[in-house]
Amino acid sequence: MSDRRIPEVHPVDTLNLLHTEKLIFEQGAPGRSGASLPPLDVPAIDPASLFGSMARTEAPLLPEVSEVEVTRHFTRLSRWNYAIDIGLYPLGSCTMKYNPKVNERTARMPGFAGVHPMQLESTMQGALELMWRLEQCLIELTGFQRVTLQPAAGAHGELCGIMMVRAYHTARGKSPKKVLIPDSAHGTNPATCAANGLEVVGLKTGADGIIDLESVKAAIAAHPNDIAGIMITNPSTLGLFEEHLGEIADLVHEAGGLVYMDGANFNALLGKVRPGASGVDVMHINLHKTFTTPHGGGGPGSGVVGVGERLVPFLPTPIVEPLADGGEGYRLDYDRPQSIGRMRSFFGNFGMFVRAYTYMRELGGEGLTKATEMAVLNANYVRALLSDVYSLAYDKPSMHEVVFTDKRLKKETGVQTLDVAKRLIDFGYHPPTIYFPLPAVTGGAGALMIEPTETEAPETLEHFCAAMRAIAVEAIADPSIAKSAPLNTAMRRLDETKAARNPKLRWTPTT
Amino acid sequence: MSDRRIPEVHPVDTLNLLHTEKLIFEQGAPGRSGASLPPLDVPAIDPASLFGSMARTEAPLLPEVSEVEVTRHFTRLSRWNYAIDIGLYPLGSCTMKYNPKVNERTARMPGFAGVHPMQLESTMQGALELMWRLEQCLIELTGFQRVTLQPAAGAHGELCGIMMVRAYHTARGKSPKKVLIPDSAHGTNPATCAANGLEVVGLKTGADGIIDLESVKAAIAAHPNDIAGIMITNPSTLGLFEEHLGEIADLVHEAGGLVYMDGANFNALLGKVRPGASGVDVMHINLHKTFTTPHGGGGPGSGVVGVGERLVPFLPTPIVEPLADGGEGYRLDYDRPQSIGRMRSFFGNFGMFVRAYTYMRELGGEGLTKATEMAVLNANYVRALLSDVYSLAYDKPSMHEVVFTDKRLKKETGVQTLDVAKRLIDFGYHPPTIYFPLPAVTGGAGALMIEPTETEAPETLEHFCAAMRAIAVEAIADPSIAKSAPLNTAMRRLDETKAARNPKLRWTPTT
Amino acid sequence: MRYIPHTEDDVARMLRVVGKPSVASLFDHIPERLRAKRPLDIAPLDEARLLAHLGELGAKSRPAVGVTEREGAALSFLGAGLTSHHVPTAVDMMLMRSEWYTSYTPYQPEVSQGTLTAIFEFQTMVSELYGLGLANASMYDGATAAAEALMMAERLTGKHKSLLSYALHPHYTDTIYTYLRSQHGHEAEGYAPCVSFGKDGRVDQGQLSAALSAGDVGCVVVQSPNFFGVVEDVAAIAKLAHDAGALLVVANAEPLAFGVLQSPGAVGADIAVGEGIGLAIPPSLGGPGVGLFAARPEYVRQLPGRLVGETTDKDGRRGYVLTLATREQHIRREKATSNICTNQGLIALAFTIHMSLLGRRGFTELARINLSLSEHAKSVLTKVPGVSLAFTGATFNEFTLALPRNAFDVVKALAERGIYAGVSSRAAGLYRAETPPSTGGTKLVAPDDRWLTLAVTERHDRSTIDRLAAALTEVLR
Amino acid sequence: MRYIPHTEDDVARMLRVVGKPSVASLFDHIPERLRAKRPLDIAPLDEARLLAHLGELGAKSRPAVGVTEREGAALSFLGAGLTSHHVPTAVDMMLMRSEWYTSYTPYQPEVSQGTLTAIFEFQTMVSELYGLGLANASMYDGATAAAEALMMAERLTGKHKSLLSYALHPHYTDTIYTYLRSQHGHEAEGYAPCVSFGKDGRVDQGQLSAALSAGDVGCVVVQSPNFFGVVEDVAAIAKLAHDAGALLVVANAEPLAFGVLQSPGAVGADIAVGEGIGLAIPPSLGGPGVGLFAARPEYVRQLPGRLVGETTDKDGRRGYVLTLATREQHIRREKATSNICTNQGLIALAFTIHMSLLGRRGFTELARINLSLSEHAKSVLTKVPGVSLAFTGATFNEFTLALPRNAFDVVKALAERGIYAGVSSRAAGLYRAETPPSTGGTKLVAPDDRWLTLAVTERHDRSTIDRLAAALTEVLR
Ligand SMILES: Cc1ncc(COP(=O)(O)O)c(C=O)c1O
Ligand SMILES: Cc1ncc(COP(=O)(O)O)c(C=O)c1O
Repeated sequence: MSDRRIPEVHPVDTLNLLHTEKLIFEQGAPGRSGASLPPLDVPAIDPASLFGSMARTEAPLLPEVSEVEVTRHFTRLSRWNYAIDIGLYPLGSCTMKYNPKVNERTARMPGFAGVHPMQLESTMQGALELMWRLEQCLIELTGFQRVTLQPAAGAHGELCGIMMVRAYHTARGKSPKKVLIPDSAHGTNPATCAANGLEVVGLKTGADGIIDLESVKAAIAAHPNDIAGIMITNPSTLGLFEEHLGEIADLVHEAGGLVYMDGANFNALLGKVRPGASGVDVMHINLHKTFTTPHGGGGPGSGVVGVGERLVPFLPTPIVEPLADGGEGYRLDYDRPQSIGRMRSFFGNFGMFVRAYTYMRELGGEGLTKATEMAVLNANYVRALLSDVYSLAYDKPSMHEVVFTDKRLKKETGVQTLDVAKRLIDFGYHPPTIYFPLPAVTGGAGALMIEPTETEAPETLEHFCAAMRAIAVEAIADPSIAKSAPLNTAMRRLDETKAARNPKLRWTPTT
Repeated sequence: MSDRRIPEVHPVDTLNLLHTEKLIFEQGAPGRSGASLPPLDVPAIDPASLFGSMARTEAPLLPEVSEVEVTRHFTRLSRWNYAIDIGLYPLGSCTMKYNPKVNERTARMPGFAGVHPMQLESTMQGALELMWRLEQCLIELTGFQRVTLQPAAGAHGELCGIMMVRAYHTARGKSPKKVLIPDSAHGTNPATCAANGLEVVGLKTGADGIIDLESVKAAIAAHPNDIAGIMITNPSTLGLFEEHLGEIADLVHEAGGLVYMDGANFNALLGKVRPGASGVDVMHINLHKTFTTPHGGGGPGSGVVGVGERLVPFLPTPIVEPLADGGEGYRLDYDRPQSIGRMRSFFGNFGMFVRAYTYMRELGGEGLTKATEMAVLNANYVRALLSDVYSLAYDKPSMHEVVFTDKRLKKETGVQTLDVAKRLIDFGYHPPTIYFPLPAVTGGAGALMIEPTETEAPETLEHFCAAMRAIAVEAIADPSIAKSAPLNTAMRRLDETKAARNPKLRWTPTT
Repeated sequence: MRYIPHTEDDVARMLRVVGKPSVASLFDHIPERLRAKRPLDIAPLDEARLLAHLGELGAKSRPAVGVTEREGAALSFLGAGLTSHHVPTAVDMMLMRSEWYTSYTPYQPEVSQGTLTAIFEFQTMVSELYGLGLANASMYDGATAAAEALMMAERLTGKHKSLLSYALHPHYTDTIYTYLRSQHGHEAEGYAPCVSFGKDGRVDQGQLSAALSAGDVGCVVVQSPNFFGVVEDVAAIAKLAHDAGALLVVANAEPLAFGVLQSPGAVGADIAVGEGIGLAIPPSLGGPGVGLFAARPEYVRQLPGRLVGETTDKDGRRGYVLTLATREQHIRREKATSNICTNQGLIALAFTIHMSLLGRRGFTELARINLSLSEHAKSVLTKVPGVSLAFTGATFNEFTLALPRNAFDVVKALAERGIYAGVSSRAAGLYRAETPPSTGGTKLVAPDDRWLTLAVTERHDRSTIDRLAAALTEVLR
Repeated sequence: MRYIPHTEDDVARMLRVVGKPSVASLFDHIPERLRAKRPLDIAPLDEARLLAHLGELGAKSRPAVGVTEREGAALSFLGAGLTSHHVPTAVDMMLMRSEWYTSYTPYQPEVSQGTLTAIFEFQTMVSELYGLGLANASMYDGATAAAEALMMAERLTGKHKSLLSYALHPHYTDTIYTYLRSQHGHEAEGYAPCVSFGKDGRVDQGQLSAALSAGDVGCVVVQSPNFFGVVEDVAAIAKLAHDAGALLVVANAEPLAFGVLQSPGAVGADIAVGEGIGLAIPPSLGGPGVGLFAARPEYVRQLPGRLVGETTDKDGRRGYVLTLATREQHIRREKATSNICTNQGLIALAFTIHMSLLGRRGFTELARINLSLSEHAKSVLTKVPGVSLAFTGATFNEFTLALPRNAFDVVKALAERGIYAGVSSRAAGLYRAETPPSTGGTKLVAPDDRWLTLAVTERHDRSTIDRLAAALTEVLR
């Protein structure tokens, strides 16, 4: 290559300051580095002298770039993302509420972020106290007996919860295998059962969108003495309150099973319903949904699990307890013979505990109740502003989210859910959750699951609904626009089929 | 207005996630607030009872929005900005080098950020020591006797420096009024003189771009016994080293004047030239240029001023001194009878001191010298890659920046500097400084003043030069493109004339 | 070097393109007599050791402001030109977005709408708070803003004499004199004599009208609330000034006061200047702050500093640009209204964000909280034996106590107990008993060395005020 | 409530549009028996008091990691599954950009290219470090990644028996057993007996081949460097496993080791899992971390977790999407390879940024620095009377000392001196002497209560190592 290098450049490679970005591996030059390492003040050891043939001979192909290039690369990449701080992010079932900035500050306090999990308990009292206090807040909110903080996300909480259900039955010398799960459930519910060696018995959503008592009765009757329990999401992923929860719990309990509630949608219930006092035996909560720990582009989350009396002995180890001798302070209790064991290393996603606790203590009981009230009001407001244009999946009162289908739109214009979603991007919005939950997508319909959360102002919802309406109107005039959307973005519709057909899952150098 | 509010929306109001943004005053709703205030645990006082008619009766028209709206507003606004962290920012004379992230961390350490300026000196020893150490580093770099940290920016440093020059003459019973200033000087130089009641004697740049000795001689001769000094920028804003500085200093000193060096371009000289040891009596340095304190969208900066022996008595008060009695520690010395006085409240832009000191200590002497070397290499590299297409303003070797004119381009295509600048935006770059310095814009030419700084990799410069070249090529084919640029941005060319003709300088509510 | 990307290969290749044999040769044209004679002697540190070194330096101070006292911060009642309020975390989190802090002056509006819009909002807020229709994009700080205001008034009135309130923050007074000396030489103080204050802590109106009577005064500068915390009767002063053909500049180091007080503009100020640091960022040893500058709109051509104005782009969309630059140094050079160039942009942004968060309602409520706590503190502290109020005038969140003995000694004793009790007006760098400013022939009340000025804000509550009272009682015993 | 925008007017208006008389009426359909019986009892705090409250809680712990010891951090040699490295400030500054932390799973690729591209880079790095062609978008942590690897191996081989190294981190072993119990009930441990280690601290190859001989083992799980810091002979173990028709899973809690050691993939591992927290963020009591998961590319259909793949958009531009989702729960439901959904995205990003900063050269150099300091520490510490190395096997930056007395007591004594000296393998939550895991009939070496495992990294230097040695000498005296 010549010394004088003038690459080809095109103005279209940048759209409004957004640059087409090479992978970090494709940048830089051999030998360049953004590291700042200390000088070695002891003799240097040659790895080969110690490890022989186990010594690495060629360094891994990591990038070779300066800090400047790294900062720019990730700053620029970040600008390709939509985010809550940019606008409404109405992803149903994900509770994309505003993440308070103060959370980020408390989580970074040296007395939290700097604590190593293997320190002596006496040197981590603040961390233990925070975990204890967080658990107390969660107990106050849920009505459970205890709450384990170990699970790393909702699905991990489900795993933990169902493991406790299994352990409970085993301890009683039983091994029922069936778990009732409605078809509206999130995919993690059945997958969790499978991971626990249990079998799913499907419950079909009733005509009104909620679980009907008769179908539960029938399922129980069909599997005598084999009901491990039920997994029930409340409010359901259709945004509806499972009004028969009490009776269902009675039925399942009578059949010897336990009631697992998927609490992913707990944001609809703060101060309104205490599941632990309503027949539920075990429930996970996503701290990254209801309690504002940031979603982080896909985690980390935290899937804490509350349990009623029956399941307390089976909680994972360790759990935090106040010092036994009445002294001030806390300890970790590992001595729990019936425990299901450890769900992971160390104690859970502690950084999320600090954030969730910060949030709860800022709002307090009244504020948390108001959060739920306004979340439900917002969902119903969106419903009121859109239900003349989009088809409501079910007519029951909405809780924290509302699910529409594209039935009418598709019939009238050929424009379907995916197109609406992509066209919303052109209006400056992240699309809602689409093609979920299953009961809403029967008969080839597409579902739009809209969860506005309480942190959105009415004007924002009005603007969003105006965009949704404009899309519907535009679809009648010219369906091709939505079908080729997004149009205002640097990246157009991506070919997902191609990605799966010939998977390219890492960068490889071209030589 | 109806309760059911559906605004008009247009997809064109957003371009690739960048939303057209209302002013914060135009958002929200009456009574809304993003404040988090403590409860009052003492009796509430009614202002009217204390202040009578001086009590405010109507609250100021501040925004009425939640934290969510504030965060989104400023996050979204920020995305309308170009910045160093997005790409090359070749603004000549501004030294837009990378701002190390570690600076931001040290400046926020509680032992720095939390210190109040009126604390007892005994309780702010760390801050005083940092100021002392920073001064020592600056002395090492510049060869001066002392450095005052008080001035808040370069222009403030100039003011301070020229005040000292005046005080020096006054102390010797003189009051010369003339300051020699070359036409390439930044506007702050003459403005500073005016603010000091001094008169500017212009020096015309020689044919080779640097100050020629004869013109200095002539100017001195023309104003016998009235030469207060000279203000000389080195390297000059043309990116050229003032090779006759030594002789010029001799001439000015002989004439009884003092030599002020504008050190805005000190990034070209680290480890290479110590002005304090080269005949310069006083010089300001922009910590926000050479020493990486962030430019902050237009400040805060810091314009520290170094002085040789002659001016030490006139330094502003206070200055930091080691404890007199040989004890460990530092004190503030206010007892300086010849001092020009205070330049501002408190001690200067301390937050910038922490950042600049952090930077200097990370690089160390060798690293700082390398910074200068690579800054100069980069400027010369850009020069080599562009001088066949753009006209070099002067042929002398370049230091930290290179100045081109649009002479050829304009003649051949009609496309001029402003168009090139705006078209660069379409290629993803912030334009260079344009139409400055004056010697380069004679005869209707437009100047492009390109300062790449040392933190740019050669590939980045190559990409930038490719864009510059593409613009020139495109201008020949179709000059109208550049003339209507930028084309790829959410905001097109703005009408500056209109803004000045009918100034609207604040928001006012529409009723 | 992680910030300098050049590898050896890069350098070699670039030199070939440039046509130079070595890096050193790029500097060949620097004459020998100007070259540095030895390499720089500054030791480098890797990031971890760098942080440790700075951390150790930081640990040598005891901050006035922190999250908790357990983290080492004192209980502080310091004000005196910088009253730190609790600035919500959302502000600093926003400042850390590099689009804000790694951009510069918005010369190119098409790629700077963020900064330009924010400045336009800032101008609007300053204009609102000070009740004057025009505000600029910021000055260095309150003191330089005051000096620039005085010079602007000189230009507007053509008169070179000003009057300064002796209850103006001494740093402001000093800065004004520094600026004036650069215009008028050592006789500067004669150009701006001080006017004393009365038992109520306010400007002595009798002295003031006497000093104004000759009609040679172009401008009167007062601070409200003043250095002692006392609220001036701005309306009355404005009348006196205006009647004598002078302009009134009101300085202010605590904009929050105007949540409960009439704005300077509403009661007659022609120019108002102030300091916003306490509502923007942590104290940071007093800098960077942000100088606020507002004036009557008709004075716009004489205004120092940058201005952002509204306009439209080619497609008719609303946008913002730097405007009226013909007042400024880069166009006007020696004819400019000021030499200011870089100002305090990022701190102005912090101020703007905080004002947005507080909002109309929160700002007023916060001001009331400050007022109420301060009044409560007055009543508690004046119960300490021997302690009384130094002045009878009304105050906002700062007030001055008369102690039974030297206030500086008391401050030292309380600092040892972890309490930064306030400021003695005779502390270093403030009022100098030996060298009072020019009196212009009038008598000045020398600030008493038993006066202690302290600020009480939302950072305090009943119990911290009680702690101060208890400690003060103990120290005075 | 600053996070809830609704004013009273807003609520009233919205209710009118919704057609409900009151907010309460939105909850009317909740049956009485399910309703909360009393309001929530949690007290609210304003931001300043909130920060003070959290700050006080934080101050009740003494961190292992901080900027300076003056700030209160101990001198820490803790490792044991989490060896904290100095993560440059640039990493956290980037994490604070809200486009990263306030977005979610990149379901909509057109507005998620930032996250998708970063994950693709992460996958590439994990693949490079572990020397296996395939890596996923992250798992919860190293322990759950190990459990998922074992289950993946079960699926691949169809065999339900595994062998675990007894030198595997006890948390990993415990987690594996928890997962296994959910499959196999209380007999789980029989499905995965442990294999002991020898005097060199490595897996006892004799025991291992004996246990493999029946041919019923689907997978062998070893850790390298192992819990005691010893580097396993992965190549030899791989050969034994493969010869017996088993897959080899290598767990690893310190990816930096592969700056100086052959990657697991290069010496025969089929699946490699690890923990990246120490190279990504501060220890944070051990979470959130990031589980690393790599495997041979041919196993892609059985891989748990998310994957990002390359594709093009409508205009042919390169872009990235979530792909092969048919392995996952939201498509496959009970047939999924795992139930994992939300993973550890932001920590994976931190890891990716740090690896980018270190780069090829820095990564290797950092590994060498760790190795050199650790070897130096060994030689210094074994000069302390009564102290020797517990094992003869080579180590990277963590090693195990045999002390002359109970290591836990020594740890406590040193903690009082501000030194977190390391971990006794008999500390709470680690090896339980009373309940050893299933031996599958073989003899396990019980970890000695005098063993102390410690990590020495670039955070240390000659002088801090000397300080540890001096304190240890004193305590053992
Ligand atoms: C209803 C429901 N259950 C469970 C989950 C799984 O939670 P996580 O992603 O935290 O594992 C989700 C996540 O979207 C969900 O919406
Ligand atoms: C040569 C020169 N001198 C002086 C200044 C003024 O510095 P500041 O903007 O910090 O006041 C500048 C700023 O751009 C400059 O380039």
